[in-house]
Amino acid sequence: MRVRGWLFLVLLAVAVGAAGGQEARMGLTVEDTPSDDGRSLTVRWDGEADSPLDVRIERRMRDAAEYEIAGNARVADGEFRDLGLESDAAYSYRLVIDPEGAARTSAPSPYVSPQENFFRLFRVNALVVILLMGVLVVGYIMAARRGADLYIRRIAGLDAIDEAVGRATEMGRKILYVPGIISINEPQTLASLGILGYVAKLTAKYGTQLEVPNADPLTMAAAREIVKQSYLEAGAPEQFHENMVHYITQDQFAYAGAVNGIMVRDKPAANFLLGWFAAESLLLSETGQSINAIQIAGTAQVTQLPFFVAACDYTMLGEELFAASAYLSKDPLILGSIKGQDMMKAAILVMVVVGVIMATAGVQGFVDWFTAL
Amino acid sequence: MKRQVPILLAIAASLYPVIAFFFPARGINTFNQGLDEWMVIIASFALLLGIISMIQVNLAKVRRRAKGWIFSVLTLLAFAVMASFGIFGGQGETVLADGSTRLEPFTWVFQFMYSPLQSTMFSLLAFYVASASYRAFRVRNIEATLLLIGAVIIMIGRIPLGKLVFPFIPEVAEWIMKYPNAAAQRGVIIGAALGAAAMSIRVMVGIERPYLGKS
Amino acid sequence: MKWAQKLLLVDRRIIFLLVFLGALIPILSPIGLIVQVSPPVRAIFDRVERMQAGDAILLSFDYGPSDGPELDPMANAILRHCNKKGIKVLGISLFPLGGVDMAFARMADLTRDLGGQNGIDWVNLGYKDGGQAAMKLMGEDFTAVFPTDADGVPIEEIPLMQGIRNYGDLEMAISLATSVLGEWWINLVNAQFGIDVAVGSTAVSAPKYYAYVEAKQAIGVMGGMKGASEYEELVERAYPDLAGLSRTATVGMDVQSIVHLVIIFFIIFGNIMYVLTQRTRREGI
Amino acid sequence: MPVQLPGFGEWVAAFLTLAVFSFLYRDNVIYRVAESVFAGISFGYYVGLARINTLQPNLFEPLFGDFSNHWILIFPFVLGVMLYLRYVPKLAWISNWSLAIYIGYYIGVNLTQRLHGEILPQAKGTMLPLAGEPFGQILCNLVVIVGVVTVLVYFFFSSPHRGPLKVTAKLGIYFLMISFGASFGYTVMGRISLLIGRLTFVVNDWARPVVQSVIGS
Repeated sequence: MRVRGWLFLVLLAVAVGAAGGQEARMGLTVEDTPSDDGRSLTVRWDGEADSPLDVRIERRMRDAAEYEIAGNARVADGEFRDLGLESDAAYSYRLVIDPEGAARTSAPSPYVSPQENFFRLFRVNALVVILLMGVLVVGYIMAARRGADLYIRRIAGLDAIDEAVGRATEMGRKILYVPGIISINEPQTLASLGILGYVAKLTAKYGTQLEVPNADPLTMAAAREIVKQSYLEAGAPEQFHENMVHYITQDQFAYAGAVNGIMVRDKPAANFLLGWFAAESLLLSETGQSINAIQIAGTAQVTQLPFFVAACDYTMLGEELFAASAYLSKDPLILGSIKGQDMMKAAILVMVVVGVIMATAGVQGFVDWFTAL
Repeated sequence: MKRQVPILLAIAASLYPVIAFFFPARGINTFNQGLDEWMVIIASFALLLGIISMIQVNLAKVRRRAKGWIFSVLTLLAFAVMASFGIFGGQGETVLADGSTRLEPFTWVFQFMYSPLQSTMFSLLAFYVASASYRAFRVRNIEATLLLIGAVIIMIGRIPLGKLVFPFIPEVAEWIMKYPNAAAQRGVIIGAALGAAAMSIRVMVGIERPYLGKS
Repeated sequence: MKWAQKLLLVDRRIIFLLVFLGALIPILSPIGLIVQVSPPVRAIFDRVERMQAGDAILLSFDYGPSDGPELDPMANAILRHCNKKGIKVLGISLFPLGGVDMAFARMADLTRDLGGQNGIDWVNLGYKDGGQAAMKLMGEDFTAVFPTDADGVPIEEIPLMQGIRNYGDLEMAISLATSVLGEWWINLVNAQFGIDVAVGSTAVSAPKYYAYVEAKQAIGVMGGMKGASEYEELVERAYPDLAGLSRTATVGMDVQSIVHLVIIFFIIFGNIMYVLTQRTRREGI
Repeated sequence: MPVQLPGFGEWVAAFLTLAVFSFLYRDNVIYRVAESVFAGISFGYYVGLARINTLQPNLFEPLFGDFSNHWILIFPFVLGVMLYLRYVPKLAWISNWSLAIYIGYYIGVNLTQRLHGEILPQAKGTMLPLAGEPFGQILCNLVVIVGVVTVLVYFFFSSPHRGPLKVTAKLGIYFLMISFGASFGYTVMGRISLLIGRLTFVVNDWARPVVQSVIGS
């Protein structure tokens, strides 16, 4: 019985091979996908580039009764990556060309098991960049710790801060400080809080009123701590109240509505709009404009910069916000990291220039390395 | 304990996704996937963290009878009503016994109160954009003039009428968007990405500790 | 020229009034102007057009009601296009403020207009917190993020979800995005999982997405109501039988034309007055 | 055709819409009512949203419905609740633990996302050939390369902007200004769309039916 069964299969295979000719396998190969967690296989076939047909890829686990659909592709693709498999199991594949029409089925492939790999080789470019950045930033931080003198140029707009506080003091009006609308896991929020510390020291020194409305509870807690600390350092702790830094709501527009209300009711002499902003940027800055406040803005949200540039007196563009914060903080460690970041920028510039030369010379390999996936 | 533990936790939590990004081993990946699932849940709790602050701030105003305290009462009331719809009710529509549908109260308030408020606040920008462009786009200096030229070309190029008056202007507008604009945006994107990455590294080595309530 | 100086300081409320009228009049009586299609929108249309019946895409409703006027028409146009081609649509939302309601409303429109069926032609998996965490997790397993759809039906019981496990089983992801979510779809999902990503963005973000499209990180971008009207135009050209359905974005273009003209008028007016005042100042010195 | 008056919902929505618009003229009590209600509802919405969409299906149902398979979810549950201890002064330090994990995780994700998903491909997108293509395209490529390089030079903080650096940085600023102008112009459109949305609602869903029923057509 057993032998006869084998014979039958062999005969059938020969018959199918003869009938289907070369088409039977269609160049079907199945391999382990490199650099993965051992849960995918890559299926390849002879992809005739101009074929308009579809192909359905079917898989069968060893000992399973039936084929199941792994996915669909086009014959022209020549490749399909089947994800989400079990790594100990073995799979066999077959192709169904033009499943909606003639539905020609290929012979099945041998069984293959997905293998687990150690490292995602195709992400080596990211590793290089992360290591380079890490070495530069940490290196300069360590240099700063050893007392190296790190130069950062003065940012335009910083002088305006003192001027704005001075004007508010003369006019006897308050200063409104908006630290953006999101939480402290956003770098821009932290940069803004650094500048807030400086502003609060000035207002403490001159006895000017300061108000900091918040859209995020964590940012509020941090802002309150910083303002308190600044008043303490400026020797005017009696002027600090908790209510200077208060919370409104998480919703961006409800927040903007409320801050606009504060602006038109209290008419602050100066508005600081520094941090992460979305559409409320112009809602706030135009209202501030209408009450003739001096406005100092800054964000790395490139989509909001045009509005700040149009409606504010001074705008810190993108990275300038980070640099300004580091500059004012005078914290050598943070200055060091800004320096490291600057060096990384120089490295990228060099890479871009080399890349342009390579591309011009027709050496595509260098360029492609940047997004090998 | 109060300072060291959070610093260590933050360093570990920040390194893990980076390690999983490079090393596909199943043990690492499975835990990383678990971590992703956890974060979805923790983010939900974090989203609501402001409630207590909001209630505290408004209650304090009412208690002090501060100027405009009545508006704080209104805020608290609106919050209580909407939150209870959200906690005890559902979302979308319910089908009634007679086959007709009725909006859940939560969705009703969303549709007829929240959504118009949000949209209208947002639409004020149409007016502000007009008044800001009137003021800002002057031939004061080279920078302002470039700002003006960019804005006017795109504004004319993006409307159907523009093509009727200047047939080539949509192409010019598209060219500006595709080349000079994309180049400048790219410069800012790279710069901002570097800023964010440097900040991440500062947190990873523990010099920046936003989770301790100070920066 | 004192009068020029005075005119220069025109009350903002006069500008507000003219903008208001410029928007109101075309709404009361539409004009009907022609739409010109731009390449980044055509690229998205062509990508969808190349798909086959039975393919599936992910449509992420990453916006709330306030952005509805810009992004709703895109959702409608894409859903109709997919419906015509027999492409399945998985709707999700990662934007907290009403994204899930936007998805419900648009899919209800589809069912009303073209008879698309929930669970077969489309599914609304609902909203999830966590942003990047959710995006990463969907690269492994949808059910880990969305154990049920937005109505509470378990994923295993939804016919459309059969054979769809993660991004690998989808043709592309389209994010209709406000805020930073559209960028994450590009720099996280496309970068790490390789799935094609297209973004329908609000007009304000569109200039930024051009940088991503040019770097081939995204297939294309639809910017604001103009982008939506272009997609509407393309869909209608390809499928004339859809012509009877509403084209909100295209109607909106009339209003935009008028208001743009109002603003351009003010800019030109402001500059003339400005040059006049500058001249007097110089002569005065 | 009998004219149907707008429903209660439309009246409420129209009132709130006009209340916010009234701020354009000047601040007033009606605007303040809308502003306060808005602040309250927005937070209430978040509460419902988190409960219905995430906490219920991803936490409570698996945890309490099928505890033995999902007991691990106790951890995020506890970590989430721990965040709120910051409002208990004596225990606030514990909340920093979960905050540290929460912030740390997103910081880590951000690092790879920014460097791998943004810097690498954006740098690559700038490496354009300056030969072997039609002359027009080469000029366009040159514009992109010069634009990116000069903007990056503008953001260089380590040395003062003097000499050639000053000229390059100035060119960078010009690129930024054209781009900002273009973005602004592009945006005007979007902002008008929002206004169109609101006006269409007020006119078609509310005012038109009201006027028609008053006239009695």
